[in-house]
Amino acid sequence: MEFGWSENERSYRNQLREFLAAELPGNWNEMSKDGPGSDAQAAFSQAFCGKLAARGWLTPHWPKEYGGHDAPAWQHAILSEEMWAHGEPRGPQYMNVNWLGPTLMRYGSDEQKRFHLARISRGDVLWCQGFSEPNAGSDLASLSTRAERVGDSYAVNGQKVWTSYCKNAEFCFLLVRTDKIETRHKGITVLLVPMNTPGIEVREIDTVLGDRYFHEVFFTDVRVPVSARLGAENDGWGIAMYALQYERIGLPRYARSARTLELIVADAKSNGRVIDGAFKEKLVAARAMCEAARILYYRVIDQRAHNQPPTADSNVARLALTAADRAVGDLALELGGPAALLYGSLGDGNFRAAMPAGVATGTSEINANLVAQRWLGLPREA
Amino acid sequence: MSVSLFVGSAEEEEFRADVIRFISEYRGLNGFHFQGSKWPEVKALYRAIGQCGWMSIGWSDAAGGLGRSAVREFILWDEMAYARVARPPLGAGIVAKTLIAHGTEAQKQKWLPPIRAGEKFFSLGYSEPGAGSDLAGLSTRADLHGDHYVVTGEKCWTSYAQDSDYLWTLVRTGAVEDRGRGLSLMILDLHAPGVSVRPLPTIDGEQLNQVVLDAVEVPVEHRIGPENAAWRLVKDALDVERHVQFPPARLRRDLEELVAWLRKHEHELDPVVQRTVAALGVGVFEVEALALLVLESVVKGRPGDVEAAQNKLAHAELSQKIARAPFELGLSEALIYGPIEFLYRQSTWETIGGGTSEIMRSVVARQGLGLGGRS
Amino acid sequence: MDFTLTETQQSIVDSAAKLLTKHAGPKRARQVLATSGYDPELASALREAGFLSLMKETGALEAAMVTEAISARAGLVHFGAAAMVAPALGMEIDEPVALSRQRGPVRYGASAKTLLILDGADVRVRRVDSGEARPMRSNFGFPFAELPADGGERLSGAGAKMRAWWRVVLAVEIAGALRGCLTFTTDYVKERRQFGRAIGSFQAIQHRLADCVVLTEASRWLAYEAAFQGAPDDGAEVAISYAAAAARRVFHEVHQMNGAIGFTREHDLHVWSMRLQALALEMGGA
Amino acid sequence: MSIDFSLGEEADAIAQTLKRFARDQAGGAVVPCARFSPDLWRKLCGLEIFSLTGAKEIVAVMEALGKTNFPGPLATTFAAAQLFEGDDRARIVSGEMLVAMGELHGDGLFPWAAIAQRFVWCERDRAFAARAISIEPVETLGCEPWGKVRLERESEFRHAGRALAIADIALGAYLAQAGRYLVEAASEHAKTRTQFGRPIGDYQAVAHALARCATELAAAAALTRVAAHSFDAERKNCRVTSAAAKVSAGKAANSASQVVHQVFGAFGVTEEGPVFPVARRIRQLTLTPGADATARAHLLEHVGLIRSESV
Repeated sequence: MEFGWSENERSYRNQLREFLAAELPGNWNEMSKDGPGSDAQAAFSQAFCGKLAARGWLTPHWPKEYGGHDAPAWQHAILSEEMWAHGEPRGPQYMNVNWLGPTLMRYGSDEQKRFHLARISRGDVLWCQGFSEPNAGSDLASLSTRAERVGDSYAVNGQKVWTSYCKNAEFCFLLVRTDKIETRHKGITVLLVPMNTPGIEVREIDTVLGDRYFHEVFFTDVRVPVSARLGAENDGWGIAMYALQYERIGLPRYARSARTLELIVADAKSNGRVIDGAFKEKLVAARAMCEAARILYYRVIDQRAHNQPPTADSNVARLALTAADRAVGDLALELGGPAALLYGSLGDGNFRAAMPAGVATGTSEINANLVAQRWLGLPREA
Repeated sequence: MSVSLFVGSAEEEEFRADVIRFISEYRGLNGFHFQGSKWPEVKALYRAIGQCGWMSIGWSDAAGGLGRSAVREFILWDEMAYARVARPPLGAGIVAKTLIAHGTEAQKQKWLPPIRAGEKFFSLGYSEPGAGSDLAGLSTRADLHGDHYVVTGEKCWTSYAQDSDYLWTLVRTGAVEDRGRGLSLMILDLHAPGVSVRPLPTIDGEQLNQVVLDAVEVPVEHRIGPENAAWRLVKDALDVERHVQFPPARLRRDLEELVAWLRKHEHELDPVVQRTVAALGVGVFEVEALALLVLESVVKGRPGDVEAAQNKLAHAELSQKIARAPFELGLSEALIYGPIEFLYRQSTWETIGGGTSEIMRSVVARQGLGLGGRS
Repeated sequence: MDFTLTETQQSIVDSAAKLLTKHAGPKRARQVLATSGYDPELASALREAGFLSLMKETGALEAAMVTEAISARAGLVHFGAAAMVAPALGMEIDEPVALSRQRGPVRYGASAKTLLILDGADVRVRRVDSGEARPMRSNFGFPFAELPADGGERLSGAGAKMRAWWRVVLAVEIAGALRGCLTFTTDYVKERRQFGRAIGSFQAIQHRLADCVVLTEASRWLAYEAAFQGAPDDGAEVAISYAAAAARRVFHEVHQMNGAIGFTREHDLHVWSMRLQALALEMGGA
Repeated sequence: MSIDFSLGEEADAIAQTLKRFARDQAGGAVVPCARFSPDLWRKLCGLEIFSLTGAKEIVAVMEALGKTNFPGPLATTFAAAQLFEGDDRARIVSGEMLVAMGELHGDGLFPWAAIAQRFVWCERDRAFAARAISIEPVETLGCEPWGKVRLERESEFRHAGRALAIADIALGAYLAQAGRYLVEAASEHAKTRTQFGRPIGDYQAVAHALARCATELAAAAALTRVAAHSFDAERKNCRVTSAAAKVSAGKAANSASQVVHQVFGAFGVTEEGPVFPVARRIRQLTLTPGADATARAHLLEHVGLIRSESV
């Protein structure tokens, strides 16, 4: 056991920081405030990811054959950490890199791998994720968007909701039901659907989180060729779980939370607000929670670096991430004072973001269940 | 701060003044927290309360009481709690009121006079090792053999059993599967053969007890109400006693002691201390207001399960918040033996005893919000 | 970064576990607390096994691992003070060592031969003569005493270092006590049945215990990391701040989950839980 | 009867009227009014609620308005009706004139400053009539028309303490019911929304969290009513109980917002969904400049931590 960084890792981090310092525009804090779905950020991110890809920093941890460099897990962790610490300039593409790619590598046909992985590693494609439905949020196995086999294609009918970024997305990683609803998780299939297929309608949901954050997506007799199916029919559940494992451990959100803390302090100081002992203590406590999330996240990266299968440690890390998010959000509200009420202020943004913290991930409770059952060995709720 | 949020009628406030005068002779007794180790003094106090007629202040005239409203009972025990001298004894409350409502003439004549006089004392024998919060699951058996029951089983977490005369106990006379509908209520003589009381020392320096019942004979006339009909009786008894169970003035006193201690150690200007104390001050008002809602429901004879659960929940949690404040504030003086750290240890019990906070939340969720078919 | 134990670390952890099984545990802690509150037998066993010189010979991380293990087994020795704080200040001093910040009760004060006093930017090293300590009664799982805080040999400018290492030691000790509470409680909720099922199957219990896992694990790793990095001010502050908050929260949770048995002295929960408060408060709540 | 939390028949009748009014204005739903509407305000004033002087009646009004998330400087106007006299008062209660009231701190933020015609500058329990030298309107989270101002004091009001107490009681009543509305909405949602084959309200994590909120809100509502009784009876502790009631209701309502957001999940974050319009108004009403410090001073003096003014 040791907690140091190698010379390579340190220098990699420094290069990233230099790159970010050079590439992020002066108004980046302002621009990134409305979230990765906003038009302004989407346009910036597209160009930014291209530049990252050119340096081999978009998918460094991928195998060479798919456009990566076989970089070690820690390097990928450092990359993600730096990106989140700077407001995630990759925008929605973090999804591609973190879990779409690895899932395609594992389950994709040769043709799918050749086509999609190349585009992802070049950084010129946006994806969205079609999981949640109006009546199936955290309980994915009850989803009901249907796909009926008609000759060489599927006819898809149904509705997805809370879909992020899909206004700008080119493809959707879509979960559909290909068997009776009673089969629950045994009747689910994954389709890789081009978003410009006729019959798809996207409506933006007006949320408090920022522009283009959530959407409803309606599928009316959408024809998807069988060749766009990922894996076998009715094998979608295992694929989705594989993907979620990556998603669940993929996000060093603590780095963003820690950045928010710094912004809060700077903001309070510039507004002439006195940071007294009471707040100082809370600041340290909130920062400690970010650090806790970091070290637990490292523990998960370490397992990946040792090629160990994912364990409930990743759920532990996720709980810590959510706790840190919330602590920082609460503090932002408290420290902001009445000025936090000003539209577009840091406190206002944090209020909007903190309220649903833990919901956006949708799975806080599931994480807690898994920690209790897998980590502690407690019995499942009867 | 030592003024109750509740202001009664002129007569009620006069009564309060009488109570305060009465208590002045017992100040420093601290039988509220130390009923066990201070038993002789506490017993003498109860006798004196009995002589004032206050043990039976809320009982009907016919039962030998003063027939006063629940408001006076509340004032009496709230002031006792503020002065930390004593808690309301089980006998004068749940036992007597159940006997008055459901007992036979003979039962009333046997037990009411010594309870009223503060001479006979009862301990509550509900919980069992396998059934703490889940009373319907308890398993101590009572089998009828002619004119008496033979009771075998184990009661635990029993307060004051070491000093009491009787156990007011719930036993299973029906089938286990009948859950709450297979239980009977009886008065069991704690000095009868087959009873053994084993102390369980607790972290507040007092004790709870394990009461083992090994074929204890209980005369059939010691059963209260019909066989297997205890569930309703137990519930009714709670309804008429809930206004004195968690006197809010105890918390007012807790906070006053904390404030005095903080001043003594010169922490009063610390902004963190000030924020904490102000929040606790609001908490004391909140709990007093909730206690008054409970009192109102008792006085008006309205169902008050939700109010009672909310009151218990808030009372218990605030007692812990006050007790834990010096620790949250990082004041290491609080580690040394004394009244401040005592509250820390004592209040640990508050969210557990008398129905856990989880049970209380379930009551509020189920009955107040219509949520949760499960417990 | 590597969270896997090296061979050396594994053998240290194993031999510490073996020693502690023999010389520590809640039963032993109750015996010791009934007398002086300090366990000389455990102290000499640790000394003879060479654990006191771990910091110099192997590293601070390894010393921290042993400190955590002692705490998790409820040992009553001030190992962290002697094996981490003193060596960090470059001192070879007589055990037992106690740590003082000039005010407040001193843990193991009555048994200490040497007192390290944190005095602003400086440290003073003071011998404790017999009869100087005034034991103070406490219910928080350790022996406390009041000690004079005057005199002693002054180590100029060593204050920051002592503060940081003291914080790391406390964080590690809290992590150990948290583990003790968590293990005890997990076993209890698996066994205890209410409403016809193990209470550990209730979601409310599961979620709270899952939070305790997060608090316990993060406390430990943050403390280890700070130890490995040589107790940087920042890392030490984060470690103790997190651990102290965890201690307060976990106390509350585990007592609620254990119900009445946690309140009685018969069961062992209090052996660990009460200590959490003492440790969280030792430097004034960090 | 000496123990009585009811507000009296007159107050109950007022509450009924307001309920009807809100239903007519917004079809019975929570008024999803993002912005203050002068028109709606004048209609409300037309009910002559602001000429009420009894705290119990004011509580009845505010409880009804809190349940419907009704916008406007409600508590302020009740207080202003106590402060102003004569023609000014008549124009205020009739809705012709709007009052801005608050403490002034470094950043100059002042509630309702953007559209007010009269300014009341408070300092602890004193209140001054003030003239605005400059007003810069700002947009706020709760869509209230606040402003950054520079003020000049003109004259001091008498009996400001009672007016501020009424403002606190009114706000407490509003917030406790706004929170209660959220908890009830979330409970309904939890009964119908199923996950893993059962309603989410069956899960302890959901049921207990809502029960906790319900308890805190019940305490706040009860305390508000106690404070109102205490105000009407002109008891000495009325100032501190009113301050406590307001703090209690604010805290309970804010924590209810958080829990309810969790229960509604993604539904809770929609701009005009069932939660956010209420949550943000609660947040806005609890972040009035300086209000915390004043309440704290009263409480600390009351519990005896400090003698006076040293907070």
